[in-house]
Amino acid sequence: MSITYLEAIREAQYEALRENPNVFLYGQDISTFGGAFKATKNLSREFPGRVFDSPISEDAMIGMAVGAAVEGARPIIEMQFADFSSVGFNQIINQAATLYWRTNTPCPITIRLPSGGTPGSGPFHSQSMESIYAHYPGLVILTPATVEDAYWMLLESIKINDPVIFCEHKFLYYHLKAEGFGDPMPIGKARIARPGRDATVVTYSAMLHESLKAAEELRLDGYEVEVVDLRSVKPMDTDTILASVARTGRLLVVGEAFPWGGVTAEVIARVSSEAFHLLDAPPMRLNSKDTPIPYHPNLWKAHRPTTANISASLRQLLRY
Amino acid sequence: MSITYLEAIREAQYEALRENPNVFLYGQDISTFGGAFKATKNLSREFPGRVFDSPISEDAMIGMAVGAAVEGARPIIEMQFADFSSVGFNQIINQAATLYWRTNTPCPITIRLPSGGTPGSGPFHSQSMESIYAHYPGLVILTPATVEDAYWMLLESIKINDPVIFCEHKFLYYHLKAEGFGDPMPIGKARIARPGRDATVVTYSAMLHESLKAAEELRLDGYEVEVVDLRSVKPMDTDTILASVARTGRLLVVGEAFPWGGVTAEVIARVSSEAFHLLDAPPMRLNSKDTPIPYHPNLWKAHRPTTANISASLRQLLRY
Amino acid sequence: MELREDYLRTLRCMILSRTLEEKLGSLYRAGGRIVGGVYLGRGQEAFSASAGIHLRWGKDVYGPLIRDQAGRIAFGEPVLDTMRTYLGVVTGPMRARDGNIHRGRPEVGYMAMISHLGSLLSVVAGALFARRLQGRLGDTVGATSIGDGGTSTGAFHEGLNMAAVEKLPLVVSIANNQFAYSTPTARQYACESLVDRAVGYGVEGYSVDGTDLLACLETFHKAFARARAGHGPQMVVGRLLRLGGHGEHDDASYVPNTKKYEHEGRDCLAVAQMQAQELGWATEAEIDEWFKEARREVDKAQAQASKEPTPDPYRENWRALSTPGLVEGMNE
Amino acid sequence: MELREDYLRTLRCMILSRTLEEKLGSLYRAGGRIVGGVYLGRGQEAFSASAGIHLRWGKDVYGPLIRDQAGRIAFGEPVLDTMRTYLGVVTGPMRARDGNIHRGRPEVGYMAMISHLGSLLSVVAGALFARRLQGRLGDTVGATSIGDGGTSTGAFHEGLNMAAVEKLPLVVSIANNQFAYSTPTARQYACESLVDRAVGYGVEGYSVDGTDLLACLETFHKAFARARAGHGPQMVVGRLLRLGGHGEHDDASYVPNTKKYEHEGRDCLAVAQMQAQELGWATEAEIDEWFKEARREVDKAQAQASKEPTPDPYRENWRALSTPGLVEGMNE
Ligand SMILES: Cc1ncc(C[n+]2csc(CCOP(=O)(O)OP(=O)(O)O)c2C)c(N)n1
Ligand SMILES: Cc1ncc(C[n+]2csc(CCOP(=O)(O)OP(=O)(O)O)c2C)c(N)n1
Ligand SMILES: [Mg+2]
Ligand SMILES: [Mg+2]
Repeated sequence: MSITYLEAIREAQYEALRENPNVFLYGQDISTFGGAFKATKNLSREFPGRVFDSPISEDAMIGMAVGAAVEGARPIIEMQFADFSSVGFNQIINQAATLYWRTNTPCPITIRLPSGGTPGSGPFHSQSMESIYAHYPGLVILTPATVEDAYWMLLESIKINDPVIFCEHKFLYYHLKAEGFGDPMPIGKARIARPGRDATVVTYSAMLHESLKAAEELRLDGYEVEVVDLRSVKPMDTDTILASVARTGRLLVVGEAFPWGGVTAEVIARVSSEAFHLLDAPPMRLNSKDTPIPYHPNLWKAHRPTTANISASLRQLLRY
Repeated sequence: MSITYLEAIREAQYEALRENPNVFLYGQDISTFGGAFKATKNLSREFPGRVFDSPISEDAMIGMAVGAAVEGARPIIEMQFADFSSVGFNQIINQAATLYWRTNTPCPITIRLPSGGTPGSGPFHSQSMESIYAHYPGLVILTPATVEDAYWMLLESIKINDPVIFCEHKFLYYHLKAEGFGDPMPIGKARIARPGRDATVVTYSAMLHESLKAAEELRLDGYEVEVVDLRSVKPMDTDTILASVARTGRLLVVGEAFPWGGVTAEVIARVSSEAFHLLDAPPMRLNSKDTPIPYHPNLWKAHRPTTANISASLRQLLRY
Repeated sequence: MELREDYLRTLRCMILSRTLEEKLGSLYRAGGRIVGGVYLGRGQEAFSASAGIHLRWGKDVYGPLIRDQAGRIAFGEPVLDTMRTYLGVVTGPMRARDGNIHRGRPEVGYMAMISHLGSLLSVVAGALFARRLQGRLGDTVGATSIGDGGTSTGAFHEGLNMAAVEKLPLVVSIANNQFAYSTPTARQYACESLVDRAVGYGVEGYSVDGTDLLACLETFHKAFARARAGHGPQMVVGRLLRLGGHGEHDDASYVPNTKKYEHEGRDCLAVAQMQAQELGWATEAEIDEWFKEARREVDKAQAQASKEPTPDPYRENWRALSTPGLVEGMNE
Repeated sequence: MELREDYLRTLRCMILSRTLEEKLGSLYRAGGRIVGGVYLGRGQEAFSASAGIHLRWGKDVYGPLIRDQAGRIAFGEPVLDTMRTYLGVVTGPMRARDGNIHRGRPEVGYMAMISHLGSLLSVVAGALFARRLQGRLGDTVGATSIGDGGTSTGAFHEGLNMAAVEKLPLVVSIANNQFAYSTPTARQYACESLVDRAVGYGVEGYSVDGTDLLACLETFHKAFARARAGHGPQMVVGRLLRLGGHGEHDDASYVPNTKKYEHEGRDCLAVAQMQAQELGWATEAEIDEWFKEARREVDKAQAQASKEPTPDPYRENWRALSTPGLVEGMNE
């Protein structure tokens, strides 16, 4: 049985609905229609009265989830695209993220953000917002890169008593397949996706796969590149990153978000300040370019990091 | 004549209104009332029909500024507090920031964000959002720390043909005084606020003053700490930072925003990757704590970086 | 007669609220003791308390806003909670982390507003939504309020529209006190009356003289009954005037001294005292006694809260997440 | 007679729009040539073009949305601009950076929508505001549109309210096509008709059968005249049905095959052709000729655009700011 990343997300929601009567789903077109990407396909039929089509009101969608969570429900909110969470931004960072700290009342909500670029999607259907949300206290930011993580981490998100921003990557929805869900790994732990000894690539989400391909390319040149999949960008598993850098002495951080600040800067700042002496070469980072995300595939391919420029960066890093 | 930071902001707006009939001001309570902080005091009287009280509609305020800018106007939008820009977030990052890139039509708007913490202001009237906006392509993010910069940089903002996020610090409004505006410095250039040779502190906005005090403290111990005032966090003047680190070999970055990502991580990432060999010690950073900003002054003082912990960090850095 | 009882209960809440707020105002002006700003509901007590009195602490859901001290008291919030919050002691519901008008106890259905106007409406709606989903809505009702200025927010629109689509038992008070900080309503909306918005949301609308306690009580009585009976959200617009500055730092010099606000500018508490006497429901002496009791209660709360500890940063856990295992060890 | 002329001009725009969109649909289904998604305005041409025809290219301000191909043509946008955008060639107004329905030319008052629904309204309002400030408003008018779904956004509410407060000459079309993607209006709003919202904003409201070109023209004629005459924003609600999927990838299988949508489901273009003949304003032969001309125009634009270059990442300047000195040299 081969399962896609997208199906894993559906299955996790199925399982959550089955396990816990307090779970409900709220989002645009997610009921009968099954969602713009079909991540909730059939769920409204399988769980009548638990899956709701919302008005186009991202602010109110998050606000209502917070209110519901206060009452013991465990809402899963689907944003149709991560990009539209910008209009629910205030409720996420100021209402949901502060509730527990302010009032001692936990806020168990899961916000699914279909994230990242795909060809032809353009500036408003391609964004990666993990770095924005991670800046704020009170949120957990998950960025699954595999079918297994998509399943287990989503299931776990719904159990966490805090607001979770679940950044699922649209590019992986149909492309990525696995034979099953395997075993869960704890949230907050990074994973050595590929062991190596010559350099470490720290990455997450869709860029994991580009990085793995680059590592494979470099194997042909005789290099063993270790690839660390962050899995969650907040909390970030600094220990695993440092342990890898301790082995390799070289660090490249790859992310699909915009270049200023964000995950890649955070990883480099941690490694540089906490394990400076482990570095044999200056740490490097690779992000998308500092413009909106282009609609035309020719431009889009050049805007985000690719296997080719990850490889090139690695060669540069290894030459140092 | 002694002028406060707040008066400088008023004077810059006065001057802009005087110089250019296309400048207008739009914001809550900024007309007759002169604004919650009096940053627009008397301007509605001095420039009738050019200063408007807006409805409580941050999203529409930014949208209208973009439309006005398209027509050649140069709006200055006052957010009553930076924190409320979260409800105008989408129009800032997706409408204003992408306009030029998408359509080749410049978007000269200035958004004033009264930023940063003051005692007793709590989680929603104290935020520093420069790191959030700097993540997005298409915006210029200014963070003046002095009376002179408050004046000249605001005046310059209004002339820039791109959207400017002007982060003015509320803690400096009344505290900070100068005898005049001095001479302008170009936007995008950092400033050596205090020369030194033993360590570099890179900082901006209100933290400049805490850092200068810390540097002064360390002078008593015989250390000469160089303090770099970023002035603008995007663009960030990497050259000046690197030149300073080249002189001192040691780097501490201090910011008032939340710890994950943001300005301090960005500075460290740049220095570590571009000038690794210049560093004699691991770079350090100091931010506020990873919780919402507390309302009680006892907690607030412990939440943000202070002279005391900047000094302590510097001592640690110098001991390395 | 039931109305008489409600009336007197509400009047006593108004008296307590006014007394408490006068204390807070004078503590603020004296300086040094109050932490943060002081934003009072003077002139809005009749309207606010008339909503609050219809709510049951621990059963219904309430999301009050800036000027709802009277409603909070009517809902059942102890004066001590207020005092503790304003004095910034750790025993208050917000533990000195957040302040004053932001206080609440979500675990008992008492929502704690954030500053961003309009954003609480959907939260209250969500609580009701969850209860219905869990099959325990029963005769629960929710209530929240907003000012004339807050109606211009997108959050208010989205929240009310969503509540209407979900047909939730929600009463939304709009306290039209003619100003949003310094901004007069002419710069806030262009309709004749904010109650004209009800039909566009498909909710039932009421307009009431917010200075008249009897009218307020009767109107809210209808609105709450309709909400509980399953007729969806109810919008009650009160015409009144903010009798004071936006906050105690503000002298409201921008409020023109015109005839325009003559009626709205009546003090609802004075009006209610007279009304109660005219109706023969209370004597002047009784009312005096209630004021005295209120003062005793406020003084007691102040005395108690004043003895309690302010927060100690070294004892704070500085954790924004409820799951300890997910907290990052940064800056530690 | 003037109406006849307007009618025929509008009808020809509808024919051109339909022809163009059919081409885009078939190119999309053929695969490989169209970049991005295809979202069509089939069934909405009468309503959309009736607004567009009242606008003057280069003089008025227009902020069209997803289903306004017909309005764009009526406003004066060349078919070639559309074709170039859909084919992703650099000669198009968006230079292949942004796509399809997002296209615009702000420098001539033709605003380029972002995806976030509702957020364009305040932009159009701002353009009018600036012109008034600069003393060059004259008889300029602005127009924008939204769907039934988009009315639930906070941005729409804030924008319309602000436009009403500023009393701007703005016509807002609400194309109520019964669905927002798959979501029926019952999950979007609870009022009887969206036109019931007009009074709450203090704007003038109209409701019109969006399948009837004559009715649409007459209604918009009134609305634009009122806007130009200084009566502030006008809201025109059109009752119609989206005749197709949300996008060309969507088979709209969720639209129930009920009598409910019988009237709204009429094809406005077919209705208009019959109407034109009944009124004696056009013969079948003339209409046939207009279709042929439209096809020639579309084919010509396609042929031209097809020859033009797609973007080259190495020739892109990758700059998001117009001020070169403020661009960071990152990743270079
Ligand atoms: C979204 C948002 N923008 C700005 C503010 C700042 N602010 C606080 S109270 C206020 C005025 C509120 O007026 P109104 O809603 O009429 O309530 P009132 O104070 O009159 O009771 C403003 C602008 C805010 N709290 N939220
Ligand atoms: C703020 C926001 N949320 C979600 C979306 C995704 N989205 C695009 S079109 C659409 C449906 C729009 O429905 P409606 O406004 O009725 O217009 P129609 O497509 O029917 O013309 C949705 C939900 C969006 N564009 N903007
Ligand atoms: Mg008010
Ligand atoms: Mg629709």
